[in-house]
Amino acid sequence: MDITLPILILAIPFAMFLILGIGGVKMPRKLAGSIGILANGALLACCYTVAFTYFFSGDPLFIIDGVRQQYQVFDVTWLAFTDRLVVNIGFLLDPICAMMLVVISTISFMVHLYSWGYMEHEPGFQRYYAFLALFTFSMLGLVVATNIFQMYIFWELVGVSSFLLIGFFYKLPSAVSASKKAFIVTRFADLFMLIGILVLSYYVAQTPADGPLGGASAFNFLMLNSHPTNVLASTLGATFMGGSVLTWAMILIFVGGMGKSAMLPLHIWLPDAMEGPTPVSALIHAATMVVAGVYLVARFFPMYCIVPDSLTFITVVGAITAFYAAVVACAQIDIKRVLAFSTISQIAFMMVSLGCAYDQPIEGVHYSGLGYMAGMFHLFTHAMFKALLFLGAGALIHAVHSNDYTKMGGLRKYMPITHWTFLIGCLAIAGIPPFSGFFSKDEMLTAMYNRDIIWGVWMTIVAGLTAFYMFRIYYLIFWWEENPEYKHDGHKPHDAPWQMSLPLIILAAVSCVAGFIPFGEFVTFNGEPYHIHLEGWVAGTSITVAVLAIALATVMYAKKNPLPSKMRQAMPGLWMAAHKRFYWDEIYMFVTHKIIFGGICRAIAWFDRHIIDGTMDALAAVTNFCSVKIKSFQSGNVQAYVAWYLLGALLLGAITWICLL
Amino acid sequence: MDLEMLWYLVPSVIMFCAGVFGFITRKNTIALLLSLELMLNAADLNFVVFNRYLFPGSMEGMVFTLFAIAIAAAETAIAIAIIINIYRAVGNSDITSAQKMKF
Amino acid sequence: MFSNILIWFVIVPVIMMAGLALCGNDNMKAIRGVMVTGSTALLAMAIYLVVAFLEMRSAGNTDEMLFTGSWIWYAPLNIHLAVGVDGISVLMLLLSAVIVFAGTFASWKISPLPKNFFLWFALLSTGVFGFFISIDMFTMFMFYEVALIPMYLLIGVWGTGRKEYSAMKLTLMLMGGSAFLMLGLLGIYWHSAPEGGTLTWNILEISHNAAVDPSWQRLLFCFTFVGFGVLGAMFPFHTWSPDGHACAPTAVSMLHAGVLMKLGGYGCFRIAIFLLPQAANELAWIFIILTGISVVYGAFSACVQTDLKYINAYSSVSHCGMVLFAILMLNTTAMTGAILQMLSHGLMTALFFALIGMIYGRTHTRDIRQMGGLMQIMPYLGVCYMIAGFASLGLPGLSGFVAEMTIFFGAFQDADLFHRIFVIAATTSIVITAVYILRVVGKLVLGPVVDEHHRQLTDASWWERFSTVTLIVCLAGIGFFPNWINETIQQSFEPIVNVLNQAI
Amino acid sequence: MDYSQFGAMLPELIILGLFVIVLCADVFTKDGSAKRFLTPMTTVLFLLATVAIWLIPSSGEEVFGGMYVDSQACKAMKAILNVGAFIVLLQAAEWVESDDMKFRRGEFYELLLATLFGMYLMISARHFLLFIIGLECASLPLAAMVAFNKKHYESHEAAIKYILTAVFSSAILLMGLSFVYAFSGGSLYFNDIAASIAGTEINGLLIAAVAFVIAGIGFKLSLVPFHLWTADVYQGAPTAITAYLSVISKGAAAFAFFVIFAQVFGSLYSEVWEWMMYAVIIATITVGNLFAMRQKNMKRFMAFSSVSQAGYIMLGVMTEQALGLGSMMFYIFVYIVSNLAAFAVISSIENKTGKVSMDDYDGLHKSNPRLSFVMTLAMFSLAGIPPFAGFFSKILIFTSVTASDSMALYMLVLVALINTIISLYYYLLVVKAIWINPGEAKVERFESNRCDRVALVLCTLGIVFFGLVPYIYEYCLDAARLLN
Repeated sequence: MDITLPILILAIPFAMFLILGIGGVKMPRKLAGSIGILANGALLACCYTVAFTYFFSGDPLFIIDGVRQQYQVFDVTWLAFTDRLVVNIGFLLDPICAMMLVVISTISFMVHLYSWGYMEHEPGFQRYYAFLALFTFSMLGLVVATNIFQMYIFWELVGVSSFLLIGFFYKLPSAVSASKKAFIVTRFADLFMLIGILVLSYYVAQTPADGPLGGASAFNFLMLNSHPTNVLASTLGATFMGGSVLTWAMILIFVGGMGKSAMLPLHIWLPDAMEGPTPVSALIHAATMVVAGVYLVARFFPMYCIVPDSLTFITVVGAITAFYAAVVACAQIDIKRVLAFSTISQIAFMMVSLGCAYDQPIEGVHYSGLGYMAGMFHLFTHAMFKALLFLGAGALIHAVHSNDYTKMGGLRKYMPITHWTFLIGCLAIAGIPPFSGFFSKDEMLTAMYNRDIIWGVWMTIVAGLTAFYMFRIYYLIFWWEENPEYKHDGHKPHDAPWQMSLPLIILAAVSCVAGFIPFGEFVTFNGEPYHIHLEGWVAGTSITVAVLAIALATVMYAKKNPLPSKMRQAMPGLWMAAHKRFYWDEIYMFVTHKIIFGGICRAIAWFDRHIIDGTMDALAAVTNFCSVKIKSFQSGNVQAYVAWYLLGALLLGAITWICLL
Repeated sequence: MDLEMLWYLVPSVIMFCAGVFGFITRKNTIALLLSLELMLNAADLNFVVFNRYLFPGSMEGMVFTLFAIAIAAAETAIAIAIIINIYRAVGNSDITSAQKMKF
Repeated sequence: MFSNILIWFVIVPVIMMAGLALCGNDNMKAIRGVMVTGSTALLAMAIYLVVAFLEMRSAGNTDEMLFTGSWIWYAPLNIHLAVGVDGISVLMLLLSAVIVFAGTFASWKISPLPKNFFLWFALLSTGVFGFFISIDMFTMFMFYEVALIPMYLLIGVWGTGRKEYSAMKLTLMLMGGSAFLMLGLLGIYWHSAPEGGTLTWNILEISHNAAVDPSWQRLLFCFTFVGFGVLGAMFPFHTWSPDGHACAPTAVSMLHAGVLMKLGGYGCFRIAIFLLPQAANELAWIFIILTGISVVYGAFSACVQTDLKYINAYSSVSHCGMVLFAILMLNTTAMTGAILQMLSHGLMTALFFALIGMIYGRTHTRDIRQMGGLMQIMPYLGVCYMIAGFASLGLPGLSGFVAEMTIFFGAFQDADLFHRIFVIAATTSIVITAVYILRVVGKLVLGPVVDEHHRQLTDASWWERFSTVTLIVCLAGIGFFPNWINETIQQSFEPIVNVLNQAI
Repeated sequence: MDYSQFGAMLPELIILGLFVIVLCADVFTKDGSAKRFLTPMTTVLFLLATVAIWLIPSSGEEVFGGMYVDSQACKAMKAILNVGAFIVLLQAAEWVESDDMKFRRGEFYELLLATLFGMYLMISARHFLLFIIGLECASLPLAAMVAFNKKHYESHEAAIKYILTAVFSSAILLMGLSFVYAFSGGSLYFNDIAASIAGTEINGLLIAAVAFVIAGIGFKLSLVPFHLWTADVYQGAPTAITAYLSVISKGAAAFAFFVIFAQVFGSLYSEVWEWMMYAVIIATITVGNLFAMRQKNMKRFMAFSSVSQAGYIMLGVMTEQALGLGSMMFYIFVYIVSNLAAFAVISSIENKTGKVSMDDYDGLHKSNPRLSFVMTLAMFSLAGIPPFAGFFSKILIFTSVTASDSMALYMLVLVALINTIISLYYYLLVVKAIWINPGEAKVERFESNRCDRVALVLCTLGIVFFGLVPYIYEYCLDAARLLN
């Protein structure tokens, strides 16, 4: 395959970053914006071409006997630690990668377009586009990674672009602290990932170059994924705290994914990340970056399968997070926070789905790899409708100048486009057919039921909660009671300009039809196509649960009524706890500020200044003290001088004499 | 060691010690000079005695003593001159008055 | 003698000093002219040297040292002026040249006594360059000390704050280190050849002779490692660094943290480890513990400082600790990482100190509590500060990442569990680094303007931009294309690691 | 008697001749303005003498039955001392030319030449009688010179302290020598004594003899604890004399010390005086440093600094080889130029302004940048900072000490090295006063006179080039190989 397009995919956004980042200050806004959007359009074209070539060209590089192949378009050495530890920068084309290329470029283009309208009056418009380009570059680099180390590199880069974009409104202290928090929490998670990579690569690099793993770089995905049993063999006998080292390594790597994908307990940064501009939230914190964890698990799927404990770990973490986030989402006031928790919950859904998948046939299960396909499918559909929801929220915020649903209400009359597109988004996430979310969620639930009924039931409940909280805010925004301020002329909300509405409409349309994509034809764990078919009873259950939840939300929130506040008063503790996100932030604050900062750092700083430095000063002080103490020897009295003189001579002799005896 | 030689050496040691004692305890610089002379003479005495008893064949010790005496005289002369200077400057010749510079 | 390019690295600064001596006391134009010409010449020479070196290597020249030359100096003691470079010293020379160049521009408006400042500055660079070109322990040590002493005056006269105390402390502690070092070198010299052989100061010859017997090696290793370790800010001998850096003028901080602290690390492997391999194998663990502590301890200390320079000084403790830590892992990859870290830290810290100097020059405070929102006032400096910060916390694309990763992956290859546990402990520093860097960036660069008077301040002037851009380009250059440097360094470590492996 | 033997004593004869010339010129001219010619005449003649001593080859003969040796090492040492003395003369010129000194110019030169003559004898002596004569000849006129500042009380106090301690020390030394004599087999020739001692069993008297000899010569070198006179005398004496005392007299004594201990007591090294010297050297370096730290008077400061430097010089004794002596001679030479550079600055400031306190040096660089520069170099050199000569002399003497595999010597060097940190501290205090301490200069701007400038230039050249150019060291080492 021609490498021009793959290189362009990475080069265009990076060049945009440099051009806009360095020259942006001197550029007029219009110019910067148009360059950004045009470049992104070109990028979109490239990505689509590559993805379509991959899926449809039938080139034997990509598909052999109906089995989709993984293909390294290029893989060049970037840094060689040792013969076996070689970091390459490359481009790995495979189903999930192609799918991600589509998702990223689409959403990115939508967001670029949308931001033209949304950010029009913000200072630093050019900088904003530069950062978006940087993010797009990093995210694309992440998904095309040929090896775990390349992934780690871009993993860090998406972290920093996320930091920059969250803190875009850098004059606001809240934005600054949110961006810091996001960066540090994810960095903390990345530390574990790094350790995981260290451990994994250590054992792989120990294998002989002519062994079963071959002499390829120990980081390489293809090599690792195609010989997971040999990797396991290389760690044979090495255990740590009861688990095999490979299990630990894979779990540690997953912890990195937990950080990026905001899994409990590393989720705390994502809600705060909503301080960033809303389109950014749509791009990074809903559609692309936060699914990096899911992507990571999918990428390393054969490796995770070889150590089933790690899959169980993923499932458990995902399940707990999904439920937790759904509950918290029910008690948030800020619409972006609701969406943020919804994102956490949905990503956790995908995690559980992946955790429930398996690459070997399982007895009694029709298709053991369903969870993988379903998770990816949901990733795809979720990206579309969650971006839609965020962009819709952006339009609302743009109109109302507040994130708070209490400042909204009855907006359906004023903002019809926003209303309808938002509704489509809500229906999609709630899992109502024929919207896209239904299909992907149904497949996921089927996979979970297949794995264990507990997961199925548990996640069905979460799905119900999802429908409830989404329609809760839907009603609170668009129905409930009209905000009296809208009557005043200047405050009358209205739909957003076309640059903003267009992406909404496009994404809504995609959300309507995406469910009908035969996703299993394209993306499966082993490349063999799988024909999706609906499991009737699962679909029935989930639709029923969703409809019931929507009905409940309708009853509670469609018209202004005292029911919600009564319920709130009935369970004040629970509501408060959920509203405060079960006090995770407070716990973190306590640990970081009181213990680490106040306890460890201050103690060390004090120790350094007073003990270590004090010792050095004390050396000087002692010298000085001696100097002062012995000054009386120099008494000025010549008789004393000669006394010392003689004494010295005698002492010299006497001591030597005694020593010789 | 020759017992007879010891008879001569003991006074030498006593002289030396007396000189040191005098030097350390006396106040007047002239007295200090006298003490120093005692010490020097003790050393001279040693030379003579050793020469006489240990190496009766040669004269080195004796000659050395002669030179030492001459040097002692020169030292005393210079010392006296300086003491006179001090006396002119401070009005007495006590060693205690020459303790301005210290530490 | 003068046909050897390496010698000119020492001669040029000396000529610069002579030129400065001829300038009028306050003739800024002439002084700047001399400095800019000189530092540009040095930079050009360094670049030429790198290119020439790589060409020679690619032409298949596999000698340990290239461009060697040796001229007898003190014949009775077999002291030579012996020069030669391998890939590591070439890069260190380049680093020094870059920083001297940037430092010249960063101290464009130094006052008072500009002439004297640059005189000592040039002397300092003489020492630094001389150290890196030497392969004779005696000259190496001499240049080492030449580089140390101008610090006293540079900090004492042109510094700020408790400059007298700090300058004295710095000088005395470093001299304390070099006292141990000197003894170590003497010991090596007197055991440098087998019974009856010719004693030598030449590092390569000593290494080939391998005549230092193990019982002496242990003692001498401790002496030399501690000696160099003091300059490498090894815990617990690091306390000169925060005070010293805090009080030093900009260019001096740059040069000191950027280059001088590298002398420590460089000496550690070039002398302590290369010449005393058995002891290095045996005793490395002691220093791994100390440097491991340095890494984490420095990072934690930096978290609660409020003075910008203190933050960077502690951060240097952490980063330089990493250098020594990696060197002690005694394998090619980790040691390569150490050199990368030296380069990276050199450039990055120089950038940091340059920026701090520029900010301090405007706001007259370095307390982060009294500043804020500088991005709104001086966006250029703000952006640079963030870039420096990112380099420091190991952002891919900048040099810090490459260095840290090479260290971690190299160090983790050690079969010994003790080592690997310490590596994992050291990796935590990347999070702590992120914490303190972002803390500063958040308070200083971002956020609201704290002091309204700062709004009148101006952004960077052209020489300041020039100085910072030079450094940033280098940082990004290493970050993007690390492999050629990596290979150059790895090649150079092969002889050292071979010696180590033979000595086990 | 073969009078041609005197031919071997050419350096002494030159100095003696000079002495006679100056004496005659002084005695046979009238008082008054006429004696102005004395200074230039002596200086020029002395310069010629110095050159002559450098140039004439040594015969390597032993004359007067071995009492006197005209070896290359002795000649080199004399030449080195002569250079120092010449610089001292240059520095002293202004003071000598002052009105106070109107009638005593000649005396100053005569006394100085006499002491130099004594030192030459000390250096070449291979017999204790000649050694004692040389020692006293070097020591007694100095007392008069210390007392030269008639109008200053301190000068007298310094002189009385000096003469009393000097006499006391010669008593001790004579006592020690008398003990040595008891073991000598009847001869006071160094070689004979050495041969005799080598066969003797070690006993208390012998140990006392060694201790007393160390004490006796230690007085001249101001080794601790025999140094207590040093500071007071240095402070009180005229600055030129202080300079002279601190370098020339010390250098000669150090050389003599080496010769005596290497030749006479060489066989007793490991049993008797190795450990004595450890104690003395460590004490000397440390105590000197500790006292110097606190000093404010520059001359007193230099006194303690020279005490500590003496300890470093003595390190050369700890190795019995030519390497040690060569390094020691080189050290002395470097020490001479460095110390005299400092004294040149001190004396020219004192002569112009009468200020000798370190506080008065605050901000000196503003008014007298050149003097400040030289002073800074001198301090760096004394502290052993490269690329100045002091660094080389220090490292070379350390190198020679560690030549043997003895761990104890390594530890001794370590102590000495650690002490260099303290010494660096106080040398930097001067640098700090000059460059860093705030405020206006307390010493007004002045032009040094021609002689001072020549002295300063000579010293600066020495400081800068003695280390960088290896020939001086090689010269010393080659000379040291020919001790007898």
